[in-house]
Order: sequence, then C-alpha cells, then structure tokens
Amino acid sequence: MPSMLEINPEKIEDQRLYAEMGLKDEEYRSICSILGRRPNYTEVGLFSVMWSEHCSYKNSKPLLKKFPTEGAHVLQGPGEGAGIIDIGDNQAVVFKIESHNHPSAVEPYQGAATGVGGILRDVFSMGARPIALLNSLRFGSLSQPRVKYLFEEVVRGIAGYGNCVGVPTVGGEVQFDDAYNGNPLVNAMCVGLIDHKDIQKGIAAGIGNTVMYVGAKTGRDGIHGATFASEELSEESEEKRPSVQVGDPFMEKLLIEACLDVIHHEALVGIQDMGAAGLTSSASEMASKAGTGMTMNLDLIPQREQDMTAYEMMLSESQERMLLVVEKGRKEEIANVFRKYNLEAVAVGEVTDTKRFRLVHHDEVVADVPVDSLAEDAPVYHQPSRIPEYYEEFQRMEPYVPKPLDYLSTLLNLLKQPTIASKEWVYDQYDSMVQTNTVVTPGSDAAVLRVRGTEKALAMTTDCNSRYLYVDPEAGGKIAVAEAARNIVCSGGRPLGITDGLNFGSPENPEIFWQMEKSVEGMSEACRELETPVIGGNVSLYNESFGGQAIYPTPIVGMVGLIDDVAHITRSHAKKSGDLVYLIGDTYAEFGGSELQGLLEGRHFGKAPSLDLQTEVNRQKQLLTAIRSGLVASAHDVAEGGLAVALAEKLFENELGCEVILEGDLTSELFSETQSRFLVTVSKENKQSFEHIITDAHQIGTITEDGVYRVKQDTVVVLEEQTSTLKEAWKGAIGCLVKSKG
Amino acid sequence: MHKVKIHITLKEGVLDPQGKAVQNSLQSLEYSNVQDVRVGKYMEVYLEESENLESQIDRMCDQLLANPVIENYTYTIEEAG
Amino acid sequence: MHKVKIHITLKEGVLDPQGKAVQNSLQSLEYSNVQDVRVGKYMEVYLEESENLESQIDRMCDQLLANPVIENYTYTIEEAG
Amino acid sequence: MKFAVIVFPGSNCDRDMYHAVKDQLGEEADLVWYKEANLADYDAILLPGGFSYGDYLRSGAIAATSDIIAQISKAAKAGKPVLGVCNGFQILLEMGLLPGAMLPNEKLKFMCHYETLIVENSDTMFTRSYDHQEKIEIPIAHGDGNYFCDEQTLRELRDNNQIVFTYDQNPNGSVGNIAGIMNEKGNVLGMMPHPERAVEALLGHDDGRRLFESILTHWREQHAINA
Ligand SMILES: Nc1ncnc2c1ncn2[C@@H]1O[C@H](COP(=O)(O)OP(=O)(O)O)[C@@H](O)[C@H]1O
Ligand SMILES: [Mg+2]
Repeated sequence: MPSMLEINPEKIEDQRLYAEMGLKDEEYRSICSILGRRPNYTEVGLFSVMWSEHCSYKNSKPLLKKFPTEGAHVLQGPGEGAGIIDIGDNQAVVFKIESHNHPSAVEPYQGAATGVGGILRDVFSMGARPIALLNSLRFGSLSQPRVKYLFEEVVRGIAGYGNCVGVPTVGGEVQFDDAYNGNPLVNAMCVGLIDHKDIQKGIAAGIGNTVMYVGAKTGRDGIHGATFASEELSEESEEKRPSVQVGDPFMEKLLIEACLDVIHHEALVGIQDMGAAGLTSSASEMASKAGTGMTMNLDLIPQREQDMTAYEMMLSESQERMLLVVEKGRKEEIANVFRKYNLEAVAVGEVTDTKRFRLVHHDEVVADVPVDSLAEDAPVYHQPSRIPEYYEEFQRMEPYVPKPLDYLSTLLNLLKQPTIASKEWVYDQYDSMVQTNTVVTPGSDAAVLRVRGTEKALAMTTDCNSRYLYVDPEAGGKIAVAEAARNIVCSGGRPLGITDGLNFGSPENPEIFWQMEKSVEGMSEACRELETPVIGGNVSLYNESFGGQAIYPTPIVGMVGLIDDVAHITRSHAKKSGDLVYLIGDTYAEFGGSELQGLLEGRHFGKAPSLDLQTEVNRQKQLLTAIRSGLVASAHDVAEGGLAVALAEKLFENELGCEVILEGDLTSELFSETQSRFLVTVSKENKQSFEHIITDAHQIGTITEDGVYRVKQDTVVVLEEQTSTLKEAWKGAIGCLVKSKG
Repeated sequence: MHKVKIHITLKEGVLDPQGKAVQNSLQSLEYSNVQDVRVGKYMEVYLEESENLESQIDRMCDQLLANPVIENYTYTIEEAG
Repeated sequence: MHKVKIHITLKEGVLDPQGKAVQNSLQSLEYSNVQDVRVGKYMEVYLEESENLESQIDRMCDQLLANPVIENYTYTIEEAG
Repeated sequence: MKFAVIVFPGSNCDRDMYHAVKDQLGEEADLVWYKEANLADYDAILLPGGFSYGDYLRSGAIAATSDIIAQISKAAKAGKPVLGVCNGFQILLEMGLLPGAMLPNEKLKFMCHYETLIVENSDTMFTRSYDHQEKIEIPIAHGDGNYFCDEQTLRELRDNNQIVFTYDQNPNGSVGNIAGIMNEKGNVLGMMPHPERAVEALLGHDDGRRLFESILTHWREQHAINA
C-alpha cells in the first residue's frame, strides 16, 4: 500500500518492497551505500522512478552515445527538454519526439492525448512557441475489434488535445502489422519556433532563489507511471495503476501562453515541465544541472486530493504542471504573470547550496538524498547482445522473388493495404491549418510550414519502415533516416537534423538488445552521411504483448528541414498533363520486408533492400538542386509498394492519367522496394536542364489528360485502369476496415 | 419494452476538467456557494424484452457504454410503453 | 451541504447524433433488442446551504448548464455530508 | 478601420484573425483579452475560433457568460459589424445574438478540410464583394458544427434572407445545409468555416479575403456618408 508512509526501512528491506517498485536487489544495495543508511519509503520511491529506464536510460545510454549529435547549426543537443537548430535570422527550430505507448494501450484516448500534452510542454518549456505536431502510430491488424478500438480512440485523443490547444497536427505515419497486436505504438512529435534570445534552460541556479509550481493541481494520477512505462505489459498492469492520467488541453493552452509570457520576465531563472516522474524528476534534474540543491515543503504543493502522502505527491504524474525557479523576493511578480491567465503560481521551495534534495512534509523531513544520486548516478547496464537465429537464417536465404502475378489486381490490393492506403480518415480529424502557416497539409511527402515574416519554410516528417528493421535492423535503421530525408528533399528542403523515438522490446533479451544496437548503428551512419545530427529523442522499451511477443524494432525518425524560399516548396502530386515522368535511380529485384511480400506470404523474411549511402546523398543533393532551380513540378519518393504505388499516388490529387513505358522484369519494375529512388514530373521546357543536373534520371513516360493509369512494355499495355477507380480503393480502405464488423 | 436509465460517472480520483470548468464558471457567476461539480453522462436505452436483462445491460456497459478504466456506471430499469 | 443531481437531456425532435451512434454500435454488437438510445448529461453539483435553493438551481440551469434551444433539465436535491 | 479580436481563455484562432486583418487587409487590429476590454473605440468586433474554456459543457457556453459579453451585445445593438467564426459563431448562438444551437457533427468526428460554400446572400456588409450564388472555397475545422434550429426559425431565416452561406456538400448534418447566418439587422454574422484561413494563395485559397474587404468597404461608405 503506497499510501502507508510509515512502512519502516527495515521492512522495506526485509520484504523486498523495493522490488515492487521496480528496483533490483543490487540497485537497492547501491542506494543504501549512497545514503549510508536504509532509504525510507518516500526515498525508495524517488529512486525507483529516477532509476527507471524511462528517466535514466540505464539500458540505452551506451547505445545513445553512438549517435552523432553535433553540427555547426546545433544550438542545443540532447539533454534538455528538446533540441534546437539554428535557421538563420536569429531564429531557431526546436523539436522532439516522445512515446506514450503503454498508457495508450490501457486507455487509448487519454494515453494519446496526454502524450501530445507532454511533448508540447517539452517544447514550450524551452521558450519556443509550438508550431506543429506530428505523430507516428503502429497498430496490429484492423480485423481485430480491440485494435480497431485502439486505433479510433488514439486518433481521437491526438485530435482532441492538439485541436484544442491550437497547434496544427500536420503529418505523421500509421502502419499496421500483427507485430503490434498487443502493443500499439503512439509517438508524438512537436516542432517549435524560437528567437535565439528566448532560449530557456531547466536549471535551478542561484542559492536562495524560489522554486515555484504552476498549473494543474497534483492528484494521485499515474503513480508509478515512469516505472510502468518501463515494464512489460502484463494483465496486472491494468490493476497496478489506480487511475489513468486525464489530460486537460484547456489548462495546457493557458500554460503555453503564460509560459511564453513569463520567459520575457527578467526574474525567471529556469523553467521545466513535469513529465514522467513528475515533481521528482523536474526538481532534482533542475538542481543537478545547476550543481545546487533544493528544499521543498510539500505542504505547499497544490493538491487535488485529501491526505496525499509525500510519496504520492512526488510520484504523481498529473498533467499540465510546470516548475519554475525565480529570483529570490520576486515571486509575486511572477505570480502576476500567471494570474492574468487564471493560473496560480505558488512558491514551494528554495534553491540551496547543499547539493541535496530535501523534502519536508507536515514539519518532518521525509526525504534527504544527494541530488546527483537521483539524476546522475543511476546504474548503467551493458546488456548482452546476441544475433537472433531468424536473422542468420534470413541472411542465408536465396533472394525472395514473388511468383508471377496479375499486375492490376496486385496494385489494387496494395493500394488497399492500410499501411499504404490514404490516411485521410486519420488526418481529417486533425486541425492541420490553425496558426495559418501550413503550406503543405497532410497528404504529401512532408508537411511544410512557412516561417511568417521571412521567405523561409520548414519541412517536417516522421518515418520508419519497421519491416525492414525486423529483417535487418542495421539496414532498416539506415533506411529510416534516408527515407525521412527523401521526404524532406522532395518537399524542397535541406534536412537539418533528427529526433528519434526508439521503440523496442525488452533490452534484457539479448536478441532484442542486438536489434537495438544494430538499429542505432545503422541510423548513426546514415545521420553522419546525410549530415543530420540527432538533437534529441526518446526511448521506449519493454514493448511486448501479453504473450511476451516483442514488437518489430521501431526506431522512429522525426526530421525537420529548411526551405530557403517558399518558392521552392514542392508537392508529391503531378500537376498537369504533358509533364514528363522521370524515375531517378535503378531498380533491382528487392522484396525482403516489402509490402508485396507481406501481401503474398503473410510474413516478412529474407534480406532488406540494400542502401548505398553515398548514392543516396548524391541523388538527394542533385534533386534538391533541380528543385531549387525551379525545374521540378512534383517529386515523390518511391517507398512501400514500389513504383506502381508511387505512380498512382502521384496521380490521385488532380485525377490525372499517365502513360509509362517500362522494360525488364515487370514485377520488379512495378513492385520492388529498391531504395534511393524518386519519381518526379518535369515540364517539357525543363527537360534538358533537368537531365543536365540529375545524372541518373530515366524518363519513363508522361502525364496524360485522360485520367487513365497506363503502363506499357514496349507497345503492349500491361496495366491499365481509371485513376479514379484506383483512387477510390486507396481512399476508402481505412474507413472500410474500421467500419466492418469482425 | 424497458427503459434503462444509465448513469456514467468518473471514478473517484480521476481528474474532471469539465467539472472544474463548470464549477469555476458558476462561481464567477456569483454562485459562490458552489463547492464542487462533477460531470458525467446519462443515457436512456430502450430495450425490447429479453432474458437476463440485467446481465445484458452489465455487458453493454462494460463493453461499450462506459470505460471501466476511468468510469463507473449504475442503472435503473423501468417499464416503458 | 446539498448534492444536486441534474439531468440534462435533448428535447424531443432534436437529432441526437451521439445516441444514434451508440444505438448503431450496440446493435452491431448483437444487442439487436435495442430500440432507441438517447444520450444526455448528468451533473452532480455540491452546494452550501442557501436561501431559495430551488430558484437558484433553476437560474443556474437556465443561465449556463442547459441550452433551452435544444435541452431540458430536471434535478433532485439530496442532503450531503 | 479598427478591429477588435476578442481573446477568451482557450481561443486559438485569434492570431490568425489578427493577421488576416492586419497583414492582409492592412487595417488596424488589436487582440483584446476578455478581462480588460473596453470595446467602445472599435469599429468591428471579431470573435475568433478555438476552444473557449476548453469547450467544456457546450461549445461557447461558458464564454457566453463572461463579463465582456455585455459589451459585445452593445456593439451589436449599435449596428457595428460583429463576426463570429467557428467557436465565435457558437458563442453568438449561446449568447442568443443569433438563433439556433450547435450539435456535434453527424459523424461525431472533428473534421478539417476545405469545403465549397455557396454565397446565398451577397447583399450584406460581410458579403458584398461576392456574387450571388458564387461558390467559394473556405476551410472548416470543427467537431460541433451541426447547426440546429426548429422549423419555424428556419422559415424565418429564409424569409428574412438571414442565411448567408450554405455548404455545397453538407459535411456535418446542419439543418438546411447552413454554414453561416446573420441577425435580422444584418450586422452580426456567425459562420462555421474559417475565412481568416483563406486569405493567402500561398496557403491554398484566398476566397476568404473578400469577406474582410466587404466589411471594410461597407465601413468606408458609412463613414463617407456620416462625415
Ligand atoms: N498519423 C498521421 N497523422 C497525420 N498525418 C498522417 C498520419 N499518417 C499519415 N499521414 C500523412 O499522410 C501522408 C502519407 O503518409 P505516408 O504514406 O506515411 O507517406 P510517406 O510514405 O511519404 O512517408 C503524409 O502526408 C503524412 O503526413
Ligand atoms: Mg514519401
């Protein structure tokens, strides 16, 4: 019973009560030796949340070190609420991704909504105005009623929160695969814009300064949320959590405006959101970063419930709360800023020079531990890693080649796969236009927002094809980064950097740890070659379903790019008939992990498509040059479903037709998922200049007026259908699956 | 025919932002004697005769009408024309 | 202290999209004996003692809690600890 | 001309409205926080979209009880143009300045995309720059945009030419395909679609621009007469 504060330290040790909070025996012993005594109940609680994977990255730290994090334009790398990259004119872009997988599995609406709320706070606590939200979602098969429910509620939750706070949700991705049946993934990304001079830090500097609490009152929500997020989902986890966190986007909206006001107040020293592990992590991290200590009087914490214990208050994950450090004697001025928005800011503590984290409740010291021991001294585990049997087998296999097929019905089936089908059912529920900066709304390769008052624009996307990562985590990791960059480049942007959301199974399983290791290595290499440093991210482990089945390795890449001039903004859709269709890059028979393989075989195996990073970099540079020279009418990367699908997607928006002539093995030409390819349209006048810049572009056909999708081999028509028929299949597929019974 | 009146309320301890907003609004409208407000749902379900009516309603509530993670429900059954 | 239980329901003749959606879901979950569903709101308002309690509650409902164009309300008053 | 954009707690299209007037129309505009309002000096009142008070209880209901409402009513009575968009429309309904009420969208989902509107009445201070029955592209973004009124009210709206915009393809179940209505006097307009989101070709369409231009032209004429 967590509320029984007076369970004495001896009993905690004797009955190993610390284990129930997620601490291992050796971790408990190490706490005893740090303190020179046994910790009391509250203190065990503090350590248990701060030393959880979610807060300490104890299993993933050694891997995260591999990421390149530096670059000429990086103003803030990993470590603060969100990373920051310079975009010129004394402005910068701030972004970060975060997972809310486990809460969403239990209560999908609130889980997703509070995920959005949390990532927003990470961004505005840096002093940035949130300008866009994206997300990346994974669900099991839509034929299962529970999955349908999760999918509908997660989307509704994201919409409910994002729409209310007035930050447009401009993009994302959704994939469906049996690997996520018991464990959906809900990752939310926020992008913000900031003037250099406004950049804030979460530090508790200045001995004697005042610690202030702002926002929603503390309730008993989500106690042990952080440890919960670090454990495998079990039947009991539904019981374990007394109450789910409920989000209040209205409160968040007030907090955004108030915090963006208060950062201009000279008495503000530091500001941080209360995320996972609530008060404990925000307070101890702020002090630890400043090299100070902190004392808090818990009687002063605004409380929603009666008789809350110190343990409950410190571990509560009530939403919409912020912690501020302000100059001594000036709390009234700060409180006034918040009062305008009907928010209360209350003094709850003081910065000390003791380097200790000291909590007083009802006139008693209820915790007194070294600050760094919470925030810095969590153990680091180097988990053993082992190559999985399945991977070695996949590597030994002969290349998978699909049996001969009917091209048209294959294309129709692919377009109806929920992973490929139009995501309009999803993004129509998101307000993608509020703030009136969205130039390219969902439905193209990347979303694009202009930067008001300048000629510039920002392109942004989330990407990760976890099927490739399953068959080959290293190759898949590279591809995830490269694909994100392709989407940015196709939109006319230069990739600036990434934030990553690492979603994996249990790191204590050596084969899973191997997947983590290889994914990170692949991503790191791609980031180095593409010059997109990792400026922040999030780790979500133990994503396994009831049966202990781990999800596919899913390291999501959130990427932002800079478009120098709004005139360069390019969309994926073909614009007009008569334009020439080019395929950039060559095609090989690569089907391991492909949509077609999934469709025909019901599973994924073999080798992932190969990726040559040098080729990738060169093509992206050339394409960007051509776009900036005004030579490209539309650009789209070739991804799931291969050229046949990419071509169809190009025609839908304006219901145009095409006549394309292909040579060689048509199954591969149409459906292979060879990497580093782009499909672009170019107006006739620009033919020569375009071909001059792009060295490996093949003109494969033209856009036509008649609204017919037509592919020929030599002079023989091999695939022909009305674009509108294809579009109908693609557009309605997800809505149909959601509605259908079963 | 039966008319089933179902009340769905948030479990204790679960944040009720809507209730709070209504409470604040009432208080600022000079109803200063308002102490607390909780907002829930009320449904009227009209059901044809069936066996095991109660267990059927329980299942409906558990499966669809209420979210057992954060909500409680109660109901009463009346005869309806 | 009083606990006021307020029921707010849509007037007859006003379309109830939520009720319809719930009804359809129930029917598709094999509760084919469901004839009709109406969804409304249920509020619990805790009030300190005051004079003219009933007329106060009426005013609250008219001013804020219910929209007379589309909704009706009823309430009951209980004593609360 | 001087516009007041009223900001309630939870408004979120306030800046969009402000930019539409200030940057696109080139007229004066202020963001006016609901607590500190004195509206006497303004020539027009704009109620922006968003989720005032979280849209808890009913969209717009709580905002419609705040102190500033009296001043908005006063401005409306004085004949000043009052435009409520989306949540602003919902507030006007809850205030009783316009008849009817909003229900949740028929499909119970929030929707955000462009819709084709038909200008049913181009003889108003808000729509004089449009042609009668002209089709225009304006985005919607709402969860509770299903306009309801009883038959009697609908008849009156029709008889008095108070229906200003209808949807070409009804997206939300609104009675009579109604997208926007005005009061009898013609100076208070409420509409669910967002004209302030459609004032720049860069963002897709600029059909919304003429709505603001209409208000300005009307005001200039009035002033020329009065002066
Ligand atoms: N969960 C989502 N939220 C918002 N937009 C989405 C979501 N999923 C997909 N989209 C949008 O749909 C379009 C197509 O997505 P996708 O097929 O994943 O494109 P790509 O393969 O080019 O990354 C993109 O514009 C994307 O932003
Ligand atoms: Mg793409």
